[in-house]
Amino acid sequence: MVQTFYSGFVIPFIVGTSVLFAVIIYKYVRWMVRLPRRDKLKVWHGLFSVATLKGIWECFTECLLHRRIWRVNPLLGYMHTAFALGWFLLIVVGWVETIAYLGLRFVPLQGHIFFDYFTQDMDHGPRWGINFEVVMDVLLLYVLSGLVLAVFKRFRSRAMGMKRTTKLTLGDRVAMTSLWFVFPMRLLAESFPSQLPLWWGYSIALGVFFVAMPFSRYMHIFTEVPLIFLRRWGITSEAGREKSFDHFQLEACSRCGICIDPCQLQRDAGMRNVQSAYFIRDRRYNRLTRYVADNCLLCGRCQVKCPVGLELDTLRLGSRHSLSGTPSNGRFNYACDVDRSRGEGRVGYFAGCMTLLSPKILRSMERIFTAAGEQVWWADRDGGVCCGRPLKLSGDIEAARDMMRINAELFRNHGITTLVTSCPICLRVFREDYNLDGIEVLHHSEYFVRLLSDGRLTLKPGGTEKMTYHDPCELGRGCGIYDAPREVLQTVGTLVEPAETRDEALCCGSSLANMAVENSSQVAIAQAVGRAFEATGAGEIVTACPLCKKAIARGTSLPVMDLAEVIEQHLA
Amino acid sequence: MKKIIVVGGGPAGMQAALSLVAEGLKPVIVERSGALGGKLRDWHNLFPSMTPAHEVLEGMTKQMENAGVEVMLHTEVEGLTDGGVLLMEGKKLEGEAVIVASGFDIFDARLKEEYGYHIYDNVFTTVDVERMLNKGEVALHDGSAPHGIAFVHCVGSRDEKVNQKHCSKVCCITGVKQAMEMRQLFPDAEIYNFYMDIRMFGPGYEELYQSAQQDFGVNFIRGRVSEASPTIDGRLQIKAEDTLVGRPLKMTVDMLVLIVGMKASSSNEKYALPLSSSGFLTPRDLFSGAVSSDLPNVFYAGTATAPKTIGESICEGSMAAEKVSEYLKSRK
Amino acid sequence: MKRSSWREYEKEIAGDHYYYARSCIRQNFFPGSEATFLRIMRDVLGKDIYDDPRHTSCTGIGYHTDIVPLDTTMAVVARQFALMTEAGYENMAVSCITSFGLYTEILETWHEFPETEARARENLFKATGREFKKPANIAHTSDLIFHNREEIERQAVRRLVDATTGEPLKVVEHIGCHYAKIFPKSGIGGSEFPYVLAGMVEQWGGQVVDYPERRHCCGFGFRNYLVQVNRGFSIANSRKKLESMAPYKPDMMVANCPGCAMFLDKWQYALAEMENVTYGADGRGIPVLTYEEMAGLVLGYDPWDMGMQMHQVDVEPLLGKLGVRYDSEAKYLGRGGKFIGAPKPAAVNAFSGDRIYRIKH
Amino acid sequence: MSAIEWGYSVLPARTMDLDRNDLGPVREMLEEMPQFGACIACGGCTATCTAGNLTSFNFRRVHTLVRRGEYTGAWAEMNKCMLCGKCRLVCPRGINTRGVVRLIKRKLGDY
Repeated sequence: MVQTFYSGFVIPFIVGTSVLFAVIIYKYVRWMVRLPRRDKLKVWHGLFSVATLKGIWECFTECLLHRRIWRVNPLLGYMHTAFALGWFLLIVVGWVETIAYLGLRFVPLQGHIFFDYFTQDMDHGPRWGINFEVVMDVLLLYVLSGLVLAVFKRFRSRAMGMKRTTKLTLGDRVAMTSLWFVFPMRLLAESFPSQLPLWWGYSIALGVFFVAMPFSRYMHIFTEVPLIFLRRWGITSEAGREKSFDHFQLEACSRCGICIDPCQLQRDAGMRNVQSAYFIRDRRYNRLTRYVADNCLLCGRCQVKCPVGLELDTLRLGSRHSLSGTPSNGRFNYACDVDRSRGEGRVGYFAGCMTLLSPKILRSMERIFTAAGEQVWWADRDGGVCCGRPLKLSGDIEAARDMMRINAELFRNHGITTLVTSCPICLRVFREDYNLDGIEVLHHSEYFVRLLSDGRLTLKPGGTEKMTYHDPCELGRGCGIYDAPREVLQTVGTLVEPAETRDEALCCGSSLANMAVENSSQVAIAQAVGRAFEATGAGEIVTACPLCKKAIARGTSLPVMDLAEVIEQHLA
Repeated sequence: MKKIIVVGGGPAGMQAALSLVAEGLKPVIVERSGALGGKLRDWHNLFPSMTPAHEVLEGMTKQMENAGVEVMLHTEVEGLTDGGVLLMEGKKLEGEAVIVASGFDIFDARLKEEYGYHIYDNVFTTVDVERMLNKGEVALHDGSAPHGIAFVHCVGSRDEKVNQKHCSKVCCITGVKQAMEMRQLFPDAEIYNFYMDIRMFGPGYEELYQSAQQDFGVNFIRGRVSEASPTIDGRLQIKAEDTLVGRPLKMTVDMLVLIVGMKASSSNEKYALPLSSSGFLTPRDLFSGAVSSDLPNVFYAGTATAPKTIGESICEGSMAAEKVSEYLKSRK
Repeated sequence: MKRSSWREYEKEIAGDHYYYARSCIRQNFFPGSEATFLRIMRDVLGKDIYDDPRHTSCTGIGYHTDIVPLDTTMAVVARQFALMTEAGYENMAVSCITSFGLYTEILETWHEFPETEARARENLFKATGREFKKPANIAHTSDLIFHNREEIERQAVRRLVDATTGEPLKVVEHIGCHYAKIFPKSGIGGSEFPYVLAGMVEQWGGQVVDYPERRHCCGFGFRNYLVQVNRGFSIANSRKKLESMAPYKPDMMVANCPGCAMFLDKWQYALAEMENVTYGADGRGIPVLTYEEMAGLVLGYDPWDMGMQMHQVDVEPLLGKLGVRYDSEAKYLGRGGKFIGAPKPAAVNAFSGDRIYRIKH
Repeated sequence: MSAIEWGYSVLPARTMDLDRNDLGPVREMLEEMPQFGACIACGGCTATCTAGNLTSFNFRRVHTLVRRGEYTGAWAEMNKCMLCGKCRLVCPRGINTRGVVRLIKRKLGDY
């Protein structure tokens, strides 16, 4: 037997393995070939750089150890590590074992996998001072302990710290069921090596798993590896279009379901089929609907938690563009010569549509500018052209770019050097998409910090009144601005933080990014957000986004104020 | 003990009598027709809760029986006298006080000739529809199911052309209610409501309106229908202006339902008490004296003074009884 | 249709002794109709009716186009009344719908605002030295025919039926707007269901077509037609009516208004030329008759004597259907057998060439 | 056609004929988005509209026309919308107005 390494039962395994590698190679080659030239160049440049080394390390920490999952949920982390590291070690140690017992010679794949069958007649005593049997058994037990958790999670996800777990596709079910059988069958077969039916069982379980794997969520096991390297080499997805690289992201998603719990549409509005895992699943299997693509707040809460680090928001924007994007056709030409600006100054202030609907913020900004002695050019005091981000978020990126050009030209025409905005939606698009060389773009919170540190603004210290701060998605997770508003608030009052804050902060629920959500869901989310803030014991909620302000006010009886209003109240 | 005369045995009159009994007084209801209940007897389900009208009516009649209220049916009041009311054939009925709860008349839709009521077969009024609903036979004249139904609001309301300046108050919600009932009966029909304003003043009314729009797919077009004309295939062409877009509109429907308003009861004139321009009895004032007349011993309840819902009418019945009791005590 | 409501709008119509007020348009376009009216009134009904050459236009066209001021109009109308008074009559029989509406409107105005009547009397007296009595009764001449429809039926030689099948003819009746839309009580049947023409049609055996745009204006509307750029609006309204009646395949139209009869007839030619569309069962137009012509045919008058050769849409197919004998050679022969000239053939002429048009049904 | 110079032409009817208008697309829209039918025509959306501030774009009027099957020009009008979202913030019926804009554009691109 050792000579041929053949028995009838290995056929399912051989077939499975062949299919698996054929499909994977076909997919990867196809995706790589279709990468745009720019991305291919990045691959060549990155291949022999330190990025590759970092990628190798990341593969170890993430693909095997699953460090990020551990951080989110240790039980889940253990489960994944048990599977990944355990199985990996089983394979590695298995190869070593083969060499230890058979010497350095060619052994076909099935020889390694079904080693115990083919070497039944051999003495399995320790070699090189290592009791391989015990080591392998321990590793197998380690994997099985992960399996127990996996089965448990499938039926009792809550006990695993997951309120919801993903719904499975057919491919998933086949792969998962076969996977569940792989290790118990191995245990049985290795325990009773002479029992051929057990080996058949083990081989079939493996074969079925391998055939199903590239068509199931288990594709992530392999795909995460190229993804890590491609990402390290600087390749990203794009909001404005779907790319070949997207496939690596889509198939690297294990549908672990970690994105489901943070989703407020799920936990407050009862939506069960729009979360990133489902979006990616639907897009991967070409059954993405507009409803799913559109029904996302793009708050970024799931993206922060994603153990694979997928660009979930960008992928969704790409899909929106494919589903709903329309050519620009110069449709905003009517706005080209619109200039309703007022005043003169090196500092420009862009209120944005939402602030124009919030006159209190406008008035506060005006008084703060006056107090600081700032000469301000009001870009859109009497209405103007929208910043373009809402249109971009809807997938209409070409038309949005037209609007951006119109505004950028307006800014340049008036010779400003600083552009202040009180709207994080505008801020983000100014920073990410506008070409505003020579103009510094500031959120009003950053601008206030500067005024305070320059001594141009002095504030009366506040009373003992506690206030809490809401991180707007576009400002916090979107632009990374967490500290500026807090710094300002701490000078005038006592700041208390809600349970979920900073990069875990809740979304107000009225995000412009969600094109499909109904009013009742927006209110439900706002109420949940309201409750979270009320639990802090604060007397008022401060935010730094006009839209968040309006949205949260629908869900709480506490006063909701913009940062500018708070400052104005404390002007010395 | 002298009697308290309640003119009219509709919801307001019945409740007035019940409340009088509760006050320890002895009411007598004088009812023109042969049964109690007034127009409530014709109604099917009551807005906005869709409570069956007969439930409300049966509840009240049962209480009336238990309380043993004296009722004079087929008796018409001809006017007020010093100590009571004048009946038919010069008979008098004595009472210490009179509650006028004589209700309203339904606007005669034939007066809006242009809508073709009683001219074209498939023009109905909301009253007809209630009766059809009660019989369980809502259909076109030939018994078939309508595919297009249009409701016309304000027929005999807010219309100086027919001397009905007032708003009849309950028609908007009636139109909404019946449109929803039609939707349930004819799921595939197109249903349109032509309105001048939608006045959803009551609890749950606006919600019902929104539900009609959103969940029942009823179309609301702002504009008064100007006329209905027959088409060659026996349907009805209606014309209106869609005032929200400022363009005239025409369409054909199978069934035209005229949402008829409340006309002041023609009997109101018999009391020789002040009447409003639309002919309703004028209460002493519209606030604390809403159920009082200019005479100390005459009180009003229900739609004798203005269009009201059934709930409001019943409420006024109680209020009038309380005022009677106060009046009697003040005399002692 | 279950309709009896017209009875709620009946009006007082004087029995005899009328002062006849002619119509500007009819005198020019349907002169035979007014002659036929006088013939019926005098010969058939034996009434006394005075046809006064001295009376003028009522100014209705000028009034409704805002050219003639109200005071002038009132003075002119006052003069007609003065002529009537001088002639010893007090019942007015008005041939024109617009005049009828105008007289009614002015009498109503004088009733509501007596100072306007005083001013009119003063103006008339200053200008002409005349004085007048207000008419005791004003009727449109179609009212008079309606009033005597039973008598006419008694003397009729034929009914409004297809002579070969005996089926009633389908007749579209069209009432001038100023007949009852201004004061519903001034018209028989009111404004919604005027019965003045329908009554004649039904009495004489025809069947009235109740089509959706029955009440719609013919489109003439003085300012709409008289200003050239507005004529597109005028013709669009006529088309709306024609489109609406077409599916009923009417055999004829009958109108009681000078403008309506003219435009419903002549626009059919214009529509054929502009849009290549003709109406009527055979695509040769729907003949438009005045009620006098309709009555005259029932009474057996010669169509050419009644001026029916003046129509744009040829009446011969209708005459054939009714079984009227006529001399086709005599169509364009005037008094004394003199040829009066014939129009060029057009699409709406029954015997025109071979042009094919889309026929609307 | 005739060679006659009339100096005018038959004016097209301004009447919206609901019998002739193709109501299929609007029915589909209402099915997909029932809240589209909940408008009470307050005009708040149009009053606050960023695009309407710069052009004649009238969201309320255009979508009411669409409800009646008058689709001509609706797509082009809706293209003026910047999707800024102010209308949704003021809508008393809580209608996803931006969704309506996109729905009309998607369904009526052919008109």
